[in-house]
Amino acid sequence: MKDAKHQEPAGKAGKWTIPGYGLLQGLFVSGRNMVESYYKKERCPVIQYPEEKADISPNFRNFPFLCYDGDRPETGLRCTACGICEKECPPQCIYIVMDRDENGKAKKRPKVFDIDISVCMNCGICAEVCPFDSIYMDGQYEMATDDRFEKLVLGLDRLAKSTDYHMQLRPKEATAVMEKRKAAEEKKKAAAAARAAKAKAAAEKKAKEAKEQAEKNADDAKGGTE
Amino acid sequence: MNPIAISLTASAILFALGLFAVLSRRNAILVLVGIELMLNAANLNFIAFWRWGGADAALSGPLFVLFSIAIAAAEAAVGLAIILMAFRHTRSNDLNRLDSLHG
Amino acid sequence: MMLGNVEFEMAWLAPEQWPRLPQHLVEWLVALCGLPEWLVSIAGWFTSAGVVVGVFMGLFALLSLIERKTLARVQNRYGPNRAGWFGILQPVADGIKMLTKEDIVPAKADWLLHLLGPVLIVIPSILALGVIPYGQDWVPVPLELGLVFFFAVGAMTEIAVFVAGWASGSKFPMLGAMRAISQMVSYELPLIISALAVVMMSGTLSLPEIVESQGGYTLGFLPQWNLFTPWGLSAGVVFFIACIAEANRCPFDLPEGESEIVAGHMTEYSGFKYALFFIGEYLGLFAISALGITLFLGGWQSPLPIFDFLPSWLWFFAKLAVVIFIFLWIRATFPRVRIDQLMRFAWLCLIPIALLSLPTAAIWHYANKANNDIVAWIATMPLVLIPWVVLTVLFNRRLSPATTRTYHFAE
Amino acid sequence: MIPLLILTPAILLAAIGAAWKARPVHAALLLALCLSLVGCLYVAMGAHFIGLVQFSVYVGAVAILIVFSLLITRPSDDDEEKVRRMKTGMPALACSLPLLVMLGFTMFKQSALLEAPADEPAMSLKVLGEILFTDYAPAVLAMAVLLTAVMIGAALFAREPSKKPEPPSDS
Amino acid sequence: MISDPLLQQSSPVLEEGSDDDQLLRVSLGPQHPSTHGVFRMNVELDGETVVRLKPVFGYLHRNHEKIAEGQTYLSSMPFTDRLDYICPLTNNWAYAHAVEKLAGIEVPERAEYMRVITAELTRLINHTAFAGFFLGDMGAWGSALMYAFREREKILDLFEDLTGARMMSNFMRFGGCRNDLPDGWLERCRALVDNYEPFLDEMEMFLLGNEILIARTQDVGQLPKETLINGGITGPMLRAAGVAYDIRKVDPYGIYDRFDFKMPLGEKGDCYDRLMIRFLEMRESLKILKQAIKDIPEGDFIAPKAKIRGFKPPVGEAYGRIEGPKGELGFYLVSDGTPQPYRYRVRPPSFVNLTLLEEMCVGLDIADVVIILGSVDIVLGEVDR
Repeated sequence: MKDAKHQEPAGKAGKWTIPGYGLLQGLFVSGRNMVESYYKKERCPVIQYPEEKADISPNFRNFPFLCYDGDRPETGLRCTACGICEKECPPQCIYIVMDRDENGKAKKRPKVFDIDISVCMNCGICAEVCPFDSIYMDGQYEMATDDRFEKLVLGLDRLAKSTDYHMQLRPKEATAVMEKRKAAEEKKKAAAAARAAKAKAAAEKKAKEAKEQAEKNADDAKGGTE
Repeated sequence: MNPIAISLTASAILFALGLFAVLSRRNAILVLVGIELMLNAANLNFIAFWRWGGADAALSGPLFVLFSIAIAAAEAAVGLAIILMAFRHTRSNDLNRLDSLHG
Repeated sequence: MMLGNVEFEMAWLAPEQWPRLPQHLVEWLVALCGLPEWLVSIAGWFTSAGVVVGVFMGLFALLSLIERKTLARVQNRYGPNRAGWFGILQPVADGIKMLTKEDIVPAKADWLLHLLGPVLIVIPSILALGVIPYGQDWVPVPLELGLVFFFAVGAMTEIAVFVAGWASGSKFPMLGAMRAISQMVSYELPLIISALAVVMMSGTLSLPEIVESQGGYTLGFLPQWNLFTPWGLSAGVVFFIACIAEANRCPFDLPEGESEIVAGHMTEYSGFKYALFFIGEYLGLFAISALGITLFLGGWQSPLPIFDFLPSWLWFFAKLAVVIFIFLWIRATFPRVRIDQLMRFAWLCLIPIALLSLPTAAIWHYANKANNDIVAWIATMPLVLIPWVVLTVLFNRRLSPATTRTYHFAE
Repeated sequence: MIPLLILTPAILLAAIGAAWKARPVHAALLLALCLSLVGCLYVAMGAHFIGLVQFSVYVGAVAILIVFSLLITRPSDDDEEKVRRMKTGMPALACSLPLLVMLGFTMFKQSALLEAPADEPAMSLKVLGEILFTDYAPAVLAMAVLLTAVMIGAALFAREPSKKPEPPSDS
Repeated sequence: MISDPLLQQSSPVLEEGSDDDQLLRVSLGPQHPSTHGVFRMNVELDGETVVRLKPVFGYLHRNHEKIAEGQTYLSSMPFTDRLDYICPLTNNWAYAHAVEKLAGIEVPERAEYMRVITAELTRLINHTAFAGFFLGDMGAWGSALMYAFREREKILDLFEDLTGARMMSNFMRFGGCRNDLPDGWLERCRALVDNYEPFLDEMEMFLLGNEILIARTQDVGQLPKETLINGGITGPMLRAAGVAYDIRKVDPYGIYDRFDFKMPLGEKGDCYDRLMIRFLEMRESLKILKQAIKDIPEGDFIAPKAKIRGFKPPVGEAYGRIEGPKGELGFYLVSDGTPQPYRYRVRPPSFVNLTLLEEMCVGLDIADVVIILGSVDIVLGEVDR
């Protein structure tokens, strides 16, 4: 580090000041602010909230919601109840119970998905870590209620929102996700087709083998009886 | 009873009360309170005599009171300053403790 | 027993007489009822006092709103604008809130003195308002000793602040009370001395006569107010600064310095007692500004002869509004001074300047007797300017203004 | 007459409190009340100027000074004061009661005092001022010198030994 | 003589000495208008002069460090926002910097520029708000604070657009930033930076020449350089005393070595210098911002290899420090190879700068204590963690 020092006066006026000059300067600034606040929006940037609302940035995030495809949240929910968000959530405000059938087999669907938004700190990590494009951050902020347990613990019914909602809220992100999912779907379809073809081939092969085996067995039996 | 007798009686009682306070109090500042009472008893007499004691074109009664008030103010200022000085030395304003000449 | 007999006069309806109209009407009505003369005059006194108290309580309510709005505007906000049209009902809402709050008396407090404190603060302010000449014909109590009465009554405020602070039985109020007492005692001196210059020049202690002595115009348009003379300028500036301190306004609001000692002597008060402090503070502000207007700004005199047709009391209140606005403006701008600076400022700066204004006034008086304005100005201006020169030198020596400190830059 | 009858008992009650109350601040405040009532009495007697001066000097300055020094010195507890009063109260009473009796005796012996009161003398401020600065001018001057000396002396007496450390010298 | 049992209990110093009966013991805080939150000072006053002062911390303790040791590395990121809640982005950066050092992650060029821009904007926010709070402590009726907040809101609007939140940004990631700059963001930022100089001029006109402010702040709260260095003081408070120590200069992190900026140094180190230094630093920040906005390249905003899920740094330890607006902000991390840090420690500038409070205050007035505390520029979220 070089110690190249040079001096620079901080103010603009001369060396000596008359006592009171600084006070008058202050009065001038505050007086100008007062007068200009009557006609310059910049000098009175107050937004009178319930009547007017500020423009919220489309990137604004508040509380999470769950995305579902199609019309019905019961069927279209993307969430597979994998629990990654539950694990990563810093304040641990997510609570998930996997849906299971009678045999105890996982259905890859949440039975309970609760987010306590009085604990949630809007960090967005759940949305970031979700591998299934299921959880996103909402932009709604007028959520004040008078009941901490009934109304601030959001269940599946209030968390689930359609992809249209997501599209409306954050078109850019939603489109990207849509395209990604579509691509993945197609890939999956292709993969499924390939797998089907493969399975078919395998089945054919198996059938063929079985046939051969049967023939062989028959031959053996034949030979045995001979 | 006429007014002058009333005010003189009041003034006498005020003076006696002041004396009582001066003698019985041990807090130096409260002794000053007693002194103020006594001074006021005297002032009250001056005004009463001026008011009911016959024509007094020279206004000597009120003027005396004026000077007396000024002196009382001076006395209070100096007295309290001395008490504060003593208090700084002894950490107390109990007159019984102020019995030695050196601090 | 003499019966009261008051005739109705059309002169009562002149704008100049409006503030006294209620008094006249009450006297007239009481006399109509055939009541004795002494009762008529008592009714008149009460109405007259009621008008003053009513006007200033109304102004208090208005000021509490205007202050918040002005401060808000300086700070680029709107201020209260929800209660009623432009927030006009905000004082009412505040009053309701204050009245319905719980009145808390701390356990260690001396309850009687705790109650007396706020009451004692309001009384002297109202009493002091009684002797001010608001208009040519509107002097509630035309006292010969008006000025002395004003200061004698004002002395009560100090005791009241002490009572409030001490009776709370807590530390911040105690500190606030100590600050308040030392501040008020120190600033009473420059206040009285600068008022003394005016008394010297007008030769009377009666406030209406002081106002009348400032009548007339130089060259036909320049009002002969005391402020526009050299001695009046220096005394007036000192009086204004001391006024701010006496009224405990920013930048001298140390007794209630909220960032240091919470709320000073008002810390342990709540509810209506707390509101009483505000009433007392604002009425005191009105009283002391009214006195300043009376002494230096020509009271109810109009600034230009062509405006003489407006009623005189209107001019008084216009001046009051301007002075109060300056108070607000200062409050919105300045930080608070420290206690030792406050005392030093009073004793080393204000009192010398105030004392200097007395000889200045004397010189002005004798020079003016010779009827020579120019000589008077030349003779007195040096005396007015000396303190500022000395102040400039001292200030620049003691403290380094923003412009003279040097800052280095390291790469 | 009526103000006199109302005010004198009040003055005496306040004075009793000032002389008797154990709590120093109460005593000082009662003194302020007593003195302001005396001021009111002066006004009622017709000495308006003196009354107002009494008010502003005693209430505005002396009482405040006393109260302020009480705050600074923070006096000992009330109990202590009470205990001591038993020791000092009786001698004090023994001194002040005879004085009171003596004063009363001399007063009522002067039968001239018990005659009808004179008319109210006029007191004009102008006359007061003129007398003050002509006949009493030496006294006024002496008073001015005294007060100046007192102001300077009290300021010197009460000056706090400077405690603020020098700002650290840093090169 | 001590009537408050809590006071007695929490500071044993108060009991010693018999002639201290006359001292007035006042507890400034935890509920007090000017302690910047829930800070408490047990002050002993002689009249109004401070004889002793004992700070009491911990009213806002949230167990940040221990919580972080039970969580994944990523999960601690949003908690760092809440340390110094005036400037969350520098906190993010300091933490990300430490983790990157621990795991040896390279940060792409564009992300570095984004970090510099956000950090310097944060410095503007902090110093502007400081001027407002400082004047508030001095008893000015909030005008300076409102002007400061008026400008701060504009920067917060930018942050909201960029990070999604006005204050709790949670923006940096290990190896970059969470998302790219939105469209048109740089233009808005440039406009803001250009409009900031006039605001600074106005503020300086409003404050710096004010005689009352000068009388209140000059020669108040100054300490010798050696004491400051021994006390570990960093940031504007140290530079105000004339010590050239700025981590951006002495231990350049990120890409700070590319920018042309200077380090303003004060003379005396009193409260006035501290205010002044912050104003000068804001001008330097504007210089950095102008260069960064001009030079920012296209590219990745996060290293392609950076892992969001299942991040496990190798075994080791690292101390990452940056020049936060309040001083040296450091994070010390020890990794045992698991997804959670083994040890997580914050070096908060507010806390360290506060340690010399008593030395600065003794012998001054109670009113000075308040402005000295203000001039240290603390945020209780960071002091108590």
